[in-house]
Amino acid sequence: MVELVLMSSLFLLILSILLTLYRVIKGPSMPDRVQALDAIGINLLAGVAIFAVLLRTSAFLEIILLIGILSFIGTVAFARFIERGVVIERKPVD
Amino acid sequence: MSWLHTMIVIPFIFALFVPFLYKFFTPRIHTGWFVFIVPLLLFLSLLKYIPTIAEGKTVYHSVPWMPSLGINYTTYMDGLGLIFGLLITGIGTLVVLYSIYYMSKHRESLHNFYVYLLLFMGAMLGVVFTDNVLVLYVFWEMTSISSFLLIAYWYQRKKSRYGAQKSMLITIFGGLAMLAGFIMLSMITETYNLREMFNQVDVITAHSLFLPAMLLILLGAFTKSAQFPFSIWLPDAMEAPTPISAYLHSATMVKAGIYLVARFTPIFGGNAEWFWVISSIGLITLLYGSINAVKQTDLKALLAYSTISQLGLIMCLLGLGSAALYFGYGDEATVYAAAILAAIFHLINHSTFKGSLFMVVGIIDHETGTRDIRKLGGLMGLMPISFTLTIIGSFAMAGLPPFNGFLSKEMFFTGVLNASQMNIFSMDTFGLLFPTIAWISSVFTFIYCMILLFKTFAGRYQPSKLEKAAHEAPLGMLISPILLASLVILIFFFPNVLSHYLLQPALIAILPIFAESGGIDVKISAWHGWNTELFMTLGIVGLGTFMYIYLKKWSGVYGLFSQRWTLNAGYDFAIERMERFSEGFTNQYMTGFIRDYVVYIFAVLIVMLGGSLWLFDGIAMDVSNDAPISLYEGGVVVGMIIAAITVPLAKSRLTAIIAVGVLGYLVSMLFVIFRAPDLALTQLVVETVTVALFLLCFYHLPEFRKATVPMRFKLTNLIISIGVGVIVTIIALSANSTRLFEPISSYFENSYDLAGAKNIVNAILVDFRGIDTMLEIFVLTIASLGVYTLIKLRLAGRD
Amino acid sequence: MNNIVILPIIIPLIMGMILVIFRKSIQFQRWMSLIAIAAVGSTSIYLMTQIKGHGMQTLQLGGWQAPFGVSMVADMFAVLLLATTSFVALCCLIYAFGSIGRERESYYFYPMFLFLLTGINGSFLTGDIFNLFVCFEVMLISSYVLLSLGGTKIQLRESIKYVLVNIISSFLFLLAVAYLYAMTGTLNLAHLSVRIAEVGQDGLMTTVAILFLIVFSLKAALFLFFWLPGSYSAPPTAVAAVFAALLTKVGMYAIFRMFTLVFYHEPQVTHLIIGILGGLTMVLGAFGAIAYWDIKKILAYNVIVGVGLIMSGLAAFTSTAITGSIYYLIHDIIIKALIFLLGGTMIHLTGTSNLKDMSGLIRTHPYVGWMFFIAALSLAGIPPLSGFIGKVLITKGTFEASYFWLGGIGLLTSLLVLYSVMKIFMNGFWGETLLSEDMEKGTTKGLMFPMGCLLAATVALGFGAEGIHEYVSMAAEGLLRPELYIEAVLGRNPMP
Amino acid sequence: MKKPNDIILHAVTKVAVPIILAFSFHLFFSGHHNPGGGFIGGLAIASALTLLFLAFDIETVRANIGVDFKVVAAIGVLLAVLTGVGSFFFDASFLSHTFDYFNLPIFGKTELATAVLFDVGVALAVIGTSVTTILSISEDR
Amino acid sequence: METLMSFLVGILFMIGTYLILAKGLLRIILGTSIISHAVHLLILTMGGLKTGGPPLLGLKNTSYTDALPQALILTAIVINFAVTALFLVLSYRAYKLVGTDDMGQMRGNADE
Amino acid sequence: MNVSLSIEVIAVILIFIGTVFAFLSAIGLIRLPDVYTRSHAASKSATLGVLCVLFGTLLYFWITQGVFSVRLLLGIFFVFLTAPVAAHVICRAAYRSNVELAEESVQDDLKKVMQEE
Repeated sequence: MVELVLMSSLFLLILSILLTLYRVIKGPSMPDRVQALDAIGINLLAGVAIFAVLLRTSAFLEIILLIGILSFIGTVAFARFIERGVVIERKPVD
Repeated sequence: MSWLHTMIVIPFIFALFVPFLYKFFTPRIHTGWFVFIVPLLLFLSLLKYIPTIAEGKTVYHSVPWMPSLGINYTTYMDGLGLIFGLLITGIGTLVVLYSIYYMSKHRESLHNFYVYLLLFMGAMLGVVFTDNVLVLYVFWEMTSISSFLLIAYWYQRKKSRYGAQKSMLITIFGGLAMLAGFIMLSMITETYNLREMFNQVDVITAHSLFLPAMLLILLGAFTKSAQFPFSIWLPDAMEAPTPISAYLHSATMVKAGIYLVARFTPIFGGNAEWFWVISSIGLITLLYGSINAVKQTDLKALLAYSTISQLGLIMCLLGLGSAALYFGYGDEATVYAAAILAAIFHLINHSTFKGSLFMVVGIIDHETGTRDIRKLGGLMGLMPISFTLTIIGSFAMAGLPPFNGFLSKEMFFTGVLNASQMNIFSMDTFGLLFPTIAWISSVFTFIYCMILLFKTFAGRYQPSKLEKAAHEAPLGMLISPILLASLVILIFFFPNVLSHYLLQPALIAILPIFAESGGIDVKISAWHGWNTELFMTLGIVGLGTFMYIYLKKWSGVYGLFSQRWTLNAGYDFAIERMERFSEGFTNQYMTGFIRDYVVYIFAVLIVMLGGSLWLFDGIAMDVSNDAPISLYEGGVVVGMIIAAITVPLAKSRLTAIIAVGVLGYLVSMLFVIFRAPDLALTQLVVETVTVALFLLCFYHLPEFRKATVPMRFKLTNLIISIGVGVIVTIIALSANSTRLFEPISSYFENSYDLAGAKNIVNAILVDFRGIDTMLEIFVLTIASLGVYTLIKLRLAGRD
Repeated sequence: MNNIVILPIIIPLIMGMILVIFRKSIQFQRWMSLIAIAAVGSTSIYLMTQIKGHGMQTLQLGGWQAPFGVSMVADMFAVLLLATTSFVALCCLIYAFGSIGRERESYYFYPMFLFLLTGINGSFLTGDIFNLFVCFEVMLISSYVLLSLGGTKIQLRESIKYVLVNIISSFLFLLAVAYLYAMTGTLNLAHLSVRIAEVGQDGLMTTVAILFLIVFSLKAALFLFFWLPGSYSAPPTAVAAVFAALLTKVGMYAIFRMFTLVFYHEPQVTHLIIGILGGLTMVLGAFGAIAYWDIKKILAYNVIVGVGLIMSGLAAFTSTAITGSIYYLIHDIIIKALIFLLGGTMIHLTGTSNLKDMSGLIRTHPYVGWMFFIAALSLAGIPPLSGFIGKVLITKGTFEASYFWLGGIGLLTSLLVLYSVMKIFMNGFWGETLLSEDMEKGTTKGLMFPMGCLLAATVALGFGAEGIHEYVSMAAEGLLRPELYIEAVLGRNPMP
Repeated sequence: MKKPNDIILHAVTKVAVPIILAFSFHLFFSGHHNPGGGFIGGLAIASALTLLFLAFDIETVRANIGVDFKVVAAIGVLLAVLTGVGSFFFDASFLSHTFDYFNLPIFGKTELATAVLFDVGVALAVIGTSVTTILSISEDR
Repeated sequence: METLMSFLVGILFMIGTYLILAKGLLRIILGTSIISHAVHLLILTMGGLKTGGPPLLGLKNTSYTDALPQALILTAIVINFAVTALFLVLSYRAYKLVGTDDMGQMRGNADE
Repeated sequence: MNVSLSIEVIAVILIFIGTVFAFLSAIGLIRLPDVYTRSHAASKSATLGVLCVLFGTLLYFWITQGVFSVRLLLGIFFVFLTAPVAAHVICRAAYRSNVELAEESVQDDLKKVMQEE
């Protein structure tokens, strides 16, 4: 029973990733896509957590935090790029 | 090292000192004087061998070179080798002497000249005195190379370079063919030694490689001896300084092919193919050379063609004489062996008279500044000694008494006449061809000899056309031709001395069946009575004189043959076409367009792997061991496919990179699903950093452009990519179905005991396969340094 | 266990890293890299004597028993190549001193050079298929950097192509490793050999073998050589020479290793394919060599021809042929470096690589000219220089295996090779002298010594082929008898 | 358009970076027994640095971290290799690792392995390379 | 699952190849990155999927998945990352210097 | 039914609720008209969903395996900390790169400020 619930929630998550993927493809604007990517990252994070429960193993718990960190960094980088065209800024040369 | 070895090596060693001698003594002493010692010394020491060889003994020594491979520096001297050795050193001495006067010590770079000359001399001695076929090949190629260098001695001239290249290409081509033949022989007999090969003639004859080996070796001989159709290099080789023409291109190097044929007669002789190929090629060359010689206007070119024709004559004789081996020892063999004797005899005679002729032509060139017979004439009174020498030389060449050419020409006729009566090798059908063609060629030979003599020395003196006022050459320059010319006469009067000491031993070397009898009993004499041969000679003189007188009337015939269809034009055309074709062909596929290269690679992949799967039945399909598929796994896979497809369809680069990012994240999800936490971690971080790098570089890269790709391209791309995908899948499925062994990885599950680590992957990474990790971070470091240098270091310019 | 075996890999690695840290002093960098390479050279010579006395030397890294850890195996074949590599690298390095230029020197040229050697040496020594991949990558990535070092237009343009092709080949390599792992469950070469010998080489295994062949062909420029002419004509002379001498050799080494140790059960398929590819390579390479008037291109296509010839030795797969191939391989490493250095010197002097724009160099540079002449002869296998004995043995081997066409192609292409290099000689060195000494773009100062060394080597190898015959035949024996290798790696009783 | 300020980002970064760093060290040290290890730990540290670069600009960060990351990378590789070379002195094969358990006063039973040294090398190399790469590219104009 | 994965790998390979054959540099790089994923997945698949728990001994599983392919993939990922980084920088430098990202125009026969 | 089992059930239910939230936010991502409105779905509901899932996981491991995972707690904290910031930077980037508002939008306060700059 527990397994079934977990499996179905996992499937639900994957489904929402697929749905979000639509936004990645469709756009229409770049921020949309980045946002979708961010959402996918978050969903993935949840997915890994559920999977860990499903397998009853704590082996994947590091991954959860790491996804959180990386998807944040990624999002910031993308946002920077969209906003300013440069990812890492340099001090303007006066 | 025996003396024989040393003799071969001496010229090479001396060559090393020549540049120094040149440097220290020029212009006080002509470098030639130092070099002169070498051939003289060698000649004298070779003379010492004559009695030994005449007794029927041979000299054999071996020094290990590559004993493990059976390649040894083995020297061997028999009658055949001795004759060649004497020619090489004897004429070499005279040529060096001649060159001292011919080559100016002020203007010419003598060190080059004498180094090449010595190299050639050593190489040529090596060719004739070695017993190991590979060593023979070594020296053989060295003669080609030194000839190449000598022809291009005046390397500023375009024609010199052209001639040098031509001779090199042709002779080295022949050399390579010969090498292939040698290798075949060595495969059959399992030795590289000629002596041992001679002992296995039966094995060789029975082997299936007999014919190819024979033809390949003959190719080598024919190219070197300028036999038809490889003769074209010889006239162009006349760009070399005249001493060289006299030495290499008439007396010695071109005779290497003759030597080779003679040397291999014991192995191949007595076979119809050998007989026919050699004698017919020789005959054709004889005819071709003599006919062509008549139309030449350059004296050296005329001599070159005459050399070709004379070489053909010798070759033909060797072919005819090889029939002796078919019969085995006996009377019939003796009859045909006379041809071989004639060949050797003519070989010597040719060297003497042709050498002197070349030297005289050199003198004429040197003193008048031209070799064009249209500008020359009337030199008789101005250069009386040269005139006399020319008479001797050209009469000998034309086969007139009292010169040695007469004797060998008569023997030649005897040979062809005997051959025409043979009843083997289908000679009964074609036999009559031989005397006929021989006779026709001799007529032409007579004509060009007369041209050489009279057009130069008779007629009107035209000083206006000459660069210098003609006068007789200095004595030093004349010594060599005078010596040779006197030999021409001496041999005519005492042929049997020569025969006894030199010709008979050589004959035995070529036809070992006569070893026991000590040669054949042929007394060479000028007078045989009124036989066919004499009538043939008389006919030649008659018709030849007639045709020479009316030369102007009929020489227009030559004009009928278009220049476009000559062998030379064919060669030029072939070289040019080869280069043009190669360029066109290579440019066709080497487009410089990376897509094409990738297409080739993948096409090869598809064809080879697909072909192999199909031909060798490599496809297997077995899903029984597969893990089950869960719904969410399917979902991830679908997501990945969607993300991947998005990439090529994306209109904007950012979309594409986001899709790749999604793909990367989903891959790490798969890693999680397949229980690989370390991988998932790594994949995530790497993916993020990669995406970050993409973004960093995007600032500099352009937005996707609407690609204007032709449909053909797209279709190819599609086919190739589908093919790759299919092949990869099929092999993956098959490999998955044929798991033949348990993986070794169960060992690693003891990692806690073995390496003190509970994380097996980590244990493998840092311990079991630590070097992989070490090198992996090494790669990473190199890459980052590379990135750094790429961005910081920017050199302008090309190199 | 013999830790000496690892030294050829880690000496240049450590030294390179030290040079990265101490970047400022160029003199220091020069001397240290010289010392490092010399040390590798002497190590390999020491290994040679060891192998001669005690058989193949192995090192199980980390002390792990053979199929589980990574094995380093020094057999005679590998060590011969190692020694030659060090020698040639040394010469190219000295050449680089005088020609590479200060900017490149201060931007990690010497470390990269050493890293390249690390990769090459690693590829020669490793006994593990995946480690071979890693070593390849070390070699490749340093070659990417060396190729693009300087960042000129042509360098960048050609680097991209080179990198892409090699990325593809790396992927295919991994693909092949994956398939092989699925089927055999092991990565150690000796263990692979045992396992495949046990079940035989079926169709699928042969297909995987062919995949490996394709992978290594891309590196060795065997038929899939399209990337080569461009990328070898882009970098500075010293780098191009090292590339020409060594990079393709590593691929060839891998082909030799795989197809004598692991996939030797179906020679009528795999080795015939190698032969056909080798023949095609020679023909296409020869066409390319005679097609152009650009020194760099002519020389680059000559590299390709050499690959074909060496591979035909493997295709014949007889003792004679393999011995010949090893001889020729050694010769090829030396002579390719030499001819590239000489060609580079010509370009350096005249400032152009177009033969039509140069002439008569021999008057001002007789030594360069004659060195080129001898090198050209050696390249074409003219006796008694070093290429000769290898060519004879390869030809003989192909004849023995009844591949007459292959031997024939080999001989004919060597004529075309001669034609192509003589074209350079006759047009570049002969003819009217165009440039007087002070009009030249560069000098030969400091460049003659390394070239002289290489020339001496090719001459010495020609005359003294007997001197290394013992080693070469031992190497050939090692290749022809896989059981020797297996025993050295796995011990007397190889586990299943 | 005026240059926008990044107050929110800066504030969060200041909190996040220590977390990431702590987590990175955790990943690094747990690597021997749990997922993680030198490579991932190093990359995570590098990503923390990257976040710093993202949120602030290069010069600001550079002023606070005055290390030549190329040298860091080189030292990392050297460390890893020299760990392997160390085994020469114990007459063991190259890259032989050893481990033992010690009873240290505070930590209790602790495993000390040379493999950790190797891992430190890996981590240093990874940090050095990734930061070098990112900085090189972004410094290019 | 292995079968499904094989197909996935094939499809990824196909798409990657298609991208590599394009003219633009960026597409080529993206193609290599897709293929790299495919290759890594293939190695994992070829090691056998899901035959046990994660290869961590601390978790007291009875059986473990094959850890060796995972280690190989890890190495491969890192190496691929290094190469990709270099390739990216190389291509943008080339773009800046040559002035085009169209490989069709980077033939380099004309200007030499 | 003992305590641990019931908490396990609670954990699982939490997880399920979390996924439902995540799914809803995915639908929101698709259905909502522009990037600004979608950011609500992406940040708020998705974050809530994830937090539910993580909290459930935390509970689960705590109860069944006796592992109180600091990593998870840290993860929850981190997501809680960064998700809004991420949404913020994206929206700002969107606005500054002139992504149009949906047609239905009624107010754009920033426009004035931006124009002043």
